[in-house]
Amino acid sequence: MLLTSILLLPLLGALIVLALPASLRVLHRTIAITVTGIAAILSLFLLLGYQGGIQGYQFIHEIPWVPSIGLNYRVGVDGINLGLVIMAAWVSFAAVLVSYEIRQKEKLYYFLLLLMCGGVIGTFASLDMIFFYAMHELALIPTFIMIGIWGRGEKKVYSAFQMAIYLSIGAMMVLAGIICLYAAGGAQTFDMEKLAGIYSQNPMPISLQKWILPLLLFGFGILVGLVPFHSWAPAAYTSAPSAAAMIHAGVLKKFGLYGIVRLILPIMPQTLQPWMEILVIMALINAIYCGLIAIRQKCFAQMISYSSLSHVGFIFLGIAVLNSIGLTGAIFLMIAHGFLAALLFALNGRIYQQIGNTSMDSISGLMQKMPFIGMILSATLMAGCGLPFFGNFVGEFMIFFGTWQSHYSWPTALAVFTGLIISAVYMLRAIRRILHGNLSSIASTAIDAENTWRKLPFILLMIALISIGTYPIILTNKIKDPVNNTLEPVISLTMPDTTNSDSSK
Amino acid sequence: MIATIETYLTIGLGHYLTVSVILFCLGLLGIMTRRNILVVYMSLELMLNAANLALIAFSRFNQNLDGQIMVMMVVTVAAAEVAVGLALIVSLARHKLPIWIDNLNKLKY
Amino acid sequence: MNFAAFQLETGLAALVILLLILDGSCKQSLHVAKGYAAGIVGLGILLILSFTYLKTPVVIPEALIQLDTMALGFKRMFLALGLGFFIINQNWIARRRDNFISYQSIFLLSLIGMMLSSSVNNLLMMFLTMEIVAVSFYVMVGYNKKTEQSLEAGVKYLIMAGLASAIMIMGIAFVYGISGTLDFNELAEFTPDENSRDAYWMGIILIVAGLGFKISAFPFQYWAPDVYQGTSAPTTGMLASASKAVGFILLARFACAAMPLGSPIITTFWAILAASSILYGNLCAIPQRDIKRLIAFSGIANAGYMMLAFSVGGTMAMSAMFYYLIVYVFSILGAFLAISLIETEVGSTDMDALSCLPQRAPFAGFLLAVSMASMAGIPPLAGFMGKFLLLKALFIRGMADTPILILAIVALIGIIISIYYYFLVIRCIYWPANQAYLLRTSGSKIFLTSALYLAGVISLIMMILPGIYPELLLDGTDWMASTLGELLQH
Amino acid sequence: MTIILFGILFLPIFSALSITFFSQKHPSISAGISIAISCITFLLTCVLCAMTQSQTLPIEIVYTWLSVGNLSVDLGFLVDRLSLIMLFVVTGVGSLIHIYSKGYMGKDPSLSRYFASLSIFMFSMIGIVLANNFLMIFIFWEMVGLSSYLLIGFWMTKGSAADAAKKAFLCNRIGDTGFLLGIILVWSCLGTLRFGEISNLLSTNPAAFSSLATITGLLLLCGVIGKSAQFPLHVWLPDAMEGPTPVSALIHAATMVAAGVYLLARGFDIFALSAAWPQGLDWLKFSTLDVIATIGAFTALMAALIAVQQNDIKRILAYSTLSQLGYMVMAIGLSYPIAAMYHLTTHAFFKALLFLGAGSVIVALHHEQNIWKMGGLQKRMPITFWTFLIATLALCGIPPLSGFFSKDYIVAEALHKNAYLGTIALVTAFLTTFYMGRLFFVSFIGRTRSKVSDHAKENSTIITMPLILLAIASVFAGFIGIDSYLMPHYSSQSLANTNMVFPYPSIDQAPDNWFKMLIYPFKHAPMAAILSICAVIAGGFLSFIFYFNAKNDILSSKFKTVSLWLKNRLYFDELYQNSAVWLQDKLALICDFIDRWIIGGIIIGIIYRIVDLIGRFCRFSQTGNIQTYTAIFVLGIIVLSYWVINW
Repeated sequence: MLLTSILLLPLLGALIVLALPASLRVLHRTIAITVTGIAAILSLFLLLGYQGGIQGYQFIHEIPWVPSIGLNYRVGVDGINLGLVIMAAWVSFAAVLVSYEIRQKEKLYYFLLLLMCGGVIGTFASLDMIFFYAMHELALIPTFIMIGIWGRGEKKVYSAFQMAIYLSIGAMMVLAGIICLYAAGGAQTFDMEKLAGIYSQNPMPISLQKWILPLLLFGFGILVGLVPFHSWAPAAYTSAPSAAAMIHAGVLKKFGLYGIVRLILPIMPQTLQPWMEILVIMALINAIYCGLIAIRQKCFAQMISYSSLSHVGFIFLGIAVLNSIGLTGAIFLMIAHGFLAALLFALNGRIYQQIGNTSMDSISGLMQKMPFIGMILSATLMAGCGLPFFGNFVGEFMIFFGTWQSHYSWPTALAVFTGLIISAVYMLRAIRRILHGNLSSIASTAIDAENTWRKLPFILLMIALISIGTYPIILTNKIKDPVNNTLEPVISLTMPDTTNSDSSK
Repeated sequence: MIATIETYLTIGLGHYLTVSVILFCLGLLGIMTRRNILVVYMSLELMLNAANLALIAFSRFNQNLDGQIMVMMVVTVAAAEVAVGLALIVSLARHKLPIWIDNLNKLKY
Repeated sequence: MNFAAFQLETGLAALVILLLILDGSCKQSLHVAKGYAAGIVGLGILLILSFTYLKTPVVIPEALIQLDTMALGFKRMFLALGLGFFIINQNWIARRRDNFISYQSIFLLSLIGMMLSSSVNNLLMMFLTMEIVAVSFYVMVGYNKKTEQSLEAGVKYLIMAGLASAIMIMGIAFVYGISGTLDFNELAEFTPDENSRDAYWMGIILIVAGLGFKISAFPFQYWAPDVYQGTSAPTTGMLASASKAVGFILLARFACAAMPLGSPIITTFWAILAASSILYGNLCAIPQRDIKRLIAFSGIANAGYMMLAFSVGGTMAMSAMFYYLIVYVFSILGAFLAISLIETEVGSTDMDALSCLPQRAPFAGFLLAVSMASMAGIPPLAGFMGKFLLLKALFIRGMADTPILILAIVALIGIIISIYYYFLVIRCIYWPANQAYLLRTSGSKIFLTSALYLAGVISLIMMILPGIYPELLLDGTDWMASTLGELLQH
Repeated sequence: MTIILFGILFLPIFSALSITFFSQKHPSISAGISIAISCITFLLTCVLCAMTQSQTLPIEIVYTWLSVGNLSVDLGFLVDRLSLIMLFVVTGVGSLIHIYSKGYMGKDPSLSRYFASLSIFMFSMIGIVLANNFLMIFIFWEMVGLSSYLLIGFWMTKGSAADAAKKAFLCNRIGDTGFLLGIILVWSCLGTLRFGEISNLLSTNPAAFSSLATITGLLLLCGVIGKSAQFPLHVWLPDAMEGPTPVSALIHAATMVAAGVYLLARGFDIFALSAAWPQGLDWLKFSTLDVIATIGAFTALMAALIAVQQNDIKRILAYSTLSQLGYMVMAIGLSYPIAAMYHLTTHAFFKALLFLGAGSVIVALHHEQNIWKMGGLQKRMPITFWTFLIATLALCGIPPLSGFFSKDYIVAEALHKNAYLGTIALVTAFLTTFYMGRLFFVSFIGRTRSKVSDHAKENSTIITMPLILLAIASVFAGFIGIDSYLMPHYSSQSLANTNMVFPYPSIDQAPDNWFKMLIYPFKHAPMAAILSICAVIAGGFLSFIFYFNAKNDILSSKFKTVSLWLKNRLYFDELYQNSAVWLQDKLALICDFIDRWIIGGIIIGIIYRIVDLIGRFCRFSQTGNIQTYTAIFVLGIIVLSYWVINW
């Protein structure tokens, strides 16, 4: 029930906003803040109530939906999605809080935004593949409309359509894959848990796996922005209003990664290995290539979009190495990166709102005008280049260790190189250009966050980022058991030696 | 001899069908080639009647009346169709629009 | 005789007579209001009766028309749809200050034909109901006889529909001739011997072509864009929804009876029709700028999706197809509520004109956007569930029969393309590219009568509710498809 | 004990947080908080030292910070002699510099930010010192990098400062890449990251790394090279002088840059492993220690050379720091960590003193840093003058000042083990005296060279007091027995096989009074002691000739090319700019091009256009002519029936 109420609150709020007349502007915002705030606070009870060491999902709430085809509303969390749900709830709250920049068509805006919030929370809470998919789409479409109506820049139409088409391709591949999973085993259920159980009992035929695995993998890959299917991301994030970019880049993009962990790893272990080796390379390309591109960007929004893609590369890497350290790191990094990307896009939005563009050539010395924003921005960028005590570091180093453990020596070296140097190059460059140096004329009218309400979203996200960075065990202890369960079939199949040596240690 | 002539002269199902199909194809060709809408419309009626012929022949062949009933229906419907169709063509003429069918191409692509 | 099967139709006929009587009895202004009220109330009562009074199917073997589950379900659908379009029609007529009764009574007559068509159990009745619908549509398409476009559309429809029915009759003649029966049940048991096989198949293909015209399947679809564009919006809406539904209902019954669905040849046959319709419709829709024409092409593509069900065969696929069909027609209802408003108020159905909707008629704009999203298959709208169910059926078949997966890929590509143009419509509503047009068309708010809201709400409910709670509709379609199950068993 | 350790580690971060959240607008309160807390940590350190006198070291207190699979990271405190002495230096020098900062930075509007950053630094540095495992060191390693970045770029509106900060951070990051990889290797080979377990494992099984020993050592060394600014990553340290002078004193002279040396001493068990290379690379015979020694010696010499021709007072000191760090690294390379730590400690005192003295001069001269614009400060700033003199002498290694002892151990060891390194050490000692003499004679002695130096005045007590305290420490640090204090830390462990020559064969033979200590170097290795004193005298004499009352630099006019090269720091910056930075820039350019035009433009464009084109093409089949439609209709039927009938 707790999960259901967390994910229904924003949707309910959306309906209320829709029902109210458009003239009650303040009310729309108040409702949005209230519902997402309550959802965010409720999500903390998940953390408190979660009991470690128990197999399977907790907080399960199940409603028969279409029993005839094995489709049920079923939500629940285990260690893997617990953090993601909480992250989604808090980022949603922050996204609503930064939305004061919207001054027109507020009703429609908050309606769409709340749909998005409900969608992202629901995506990660769902244990049913169709709900999982549908919630993602529910959050996706508002992004498109929001870019169109409240977006920025001249290319917004193009970006919005590019994003819509790209993501539809990905989503359709995922949908096809999901239906294949449903149909292939004769299980006739969309329940992830049951499905994993069924396929572990009698594995899916290899001839089918050969098709379904790449279909799902690349479908999810497109949704996440796996190079070369990433062009939508920078364009869309640059054009999107802050809240949409925050939720999309921060939370929604993790859908694909989460999907790989949930649907591919436990269900198709037999054909996994060669694809994961390819994925390691693709992940590295993502990290390095996008990192290098980020160095060249003139626009801050573009830079953080590419940096976000680069970080996603690390997450892919953590998944692809197929061991518990790497995967735990990947999931941890998903959460950390969610907060980080949300922060970056919120800050980008604030700067855009104050100055009117985010070109790093024309803005400088902003620290003098916006000490608070500047402080948060530099902390966030530092977090982005993997500074300890921010969540990203923890995730990244676990991924490095995991990569090494799977005997990928060069990938480890390259990943470390990228994580430590390339990311530092572009992040520091941004600080240098935007915050340091002389105050440029264009930035002279900028004002800092005026009051606590304006500061709140940044503070909340920053606290989240730091607290998981300083006290990671609160999440990792919950993540690692389900991760081991997820990897169990893979490891027992592909690396019998490793399991033995692990247990001996 | 007579028997052979009789077999030649006995008009069987095949003959009816042949006529029917020829009429049908003529109708089709008429629709496809004639420019005057009225003629096209007449070709359409020809096709219906060709079908009627086939139905009657089959009805006889099958020894039941379903086909004949069907023909009655078709005739009725065709009458209704003609009534409406001609009204439409008349109003086309009233608008001083050409009744050449290839001039009706404002709606395209 | 199966009297139960046409009780509703009789009621509807009575309503038509009532309207005609009203037409002659009162003054102009009065009869419009009375007739309008009577129409809505009458349709409403019939709709309620269809749920309360006619709950159980009545099947009498060898009767020409049956009140089986499928018929009952679709009659309800047609009544609700008819109610919606009755209101939209009325709105359109009122703004044109035209004669009210003649158009509406013809519309209601076509509705009788549609409802009868859902009961059809016989080739004869199939032809007859199809012609009732077609002839009424001849009138309605060319009704707006003052504009050249409408007349051109009327003539095109007249000739193409005439051709289609002629071809279908020829087909019926062949099928009848070889099988010796017109009855679907008997047809289902019949298999042609080696000599007559070709002629029998020829007949079936001719019938399919005739029905393919109705559903605008490739390559029988060429009339659709022109006619949709030329005629008035409410008529276009009915052509796109009700007329297409008639085609599919008849096709479902006929195909289940006469074609061994699921056999390789039939699967391939339908797969080719479906795939080409999907690709053609979607690709051609991309460059369209007229919303009615766009919907025509999207309708071709949607017909393609529904034909996937024939390719798959089986009651599950049929049920999915019914689901899709029902959701689709109500999406069209919602879309055409908005489009007819645009047409009458702005005088153009160019997509740029849609940009006035959020200011002048926000509800209609929202409705159009939702219906586009639903047709694009965006969850949680019902359109998603429809596409999902069809794909599910397709993939389940495909797991055993790999070539079917190619069809699935085509369908997915089609869906992706379609998202582009559906979103283009949403874009034209909410974030217009052309600011000047927006200013030109900005004006007072368009007044929506409460009846229009009713129509809109019917459409909204049918687009959202089955999406959020699919069981609601899926139970119904399963129940409806169970009728076909008996036919399919042979 | 635990509470004290927690207090030492977390009080500074508490100070940083409270400044950030509560006293950002009240600079003096912030300064007060920060100074108070640094003094408290120093007191706590003293308490800790006292407590550990009676206990057996090392003491390890461990909390799990993270544990996944077989990777387990602790938040752990390791208290042994090594960490205690380092802790003492960090908190002691740190507190003094905190106090000094109040005087030096007093009027800056962002004082709160300064003190907050300084507190973050204290936190991170203490973290490095107390860490009981490699990953925790790495974490705090990164954090000192951050605080260094914040403090170098403190005057961020100044472009050069911001650039220097960026450069420092990036150079450190390059080193850290290797460091982290090294840590990963350690973990994968040994399965643990704790220092204690590592040395136990290695003492029982020195071949635990099998063929990866040297590579691991070298990778770990990368971190040291970055942090301690050894060649080839030394370029950031001179630029780091853009930061406030107390920062230079604390971070870039006394403590942070010495962290590299501390790490070498800490992980000595790994570095001391004999050469082992994987197959294919086994023609490389050298061991990690060889590389360490070479890099240290080279850096010492190179930096000393460059220092000869610098004119900025802080830059000279920065190169001097580099050179001295080179000594320490070389000492480790000669498997002599005690000498390195000894030198680290004494160096911390006198180099901090030098910087603070320089800072005092800079304040008095209104931020004039060119030594050729100073001069004649002897009378105007007596306290600064005398303390600076003491520090200079200590640095040069004049007995009985502290620098002499620590440096002499290194020189002696170098001469003993490797003649080349010994020579380099001696030459560097000579150069050190020379450039320090130059600095001293030009900036303090003689007549004033500019107007600002005419008006120079001695600074207030808050600035001079730390100078005096540090001067005392610089004088006496050689007598308090730092080396013998450290010895038990190493003698018990696995160093027996590294043929390390201790100054004392065993702890009992250590000199027990200050006089014995004073003459011990002459007893122990008289040759080395005499040679190094000779070098010092020669250097001092030469600089006296060249620079006493000199009007301009004679060297630069006589040896133009050499001088130009030295002035331009041997063109390392340019080299890096034109190689690494250029390469990175071009790579980025290529990727950006591919992304923008090939993926974003051509591929997507083509796909989009093709679909669009097909759409437009199909659309033309809708000719609008009914008869075409009928024809297609019929054609469709014909094709379908033909196909079905011929199935």
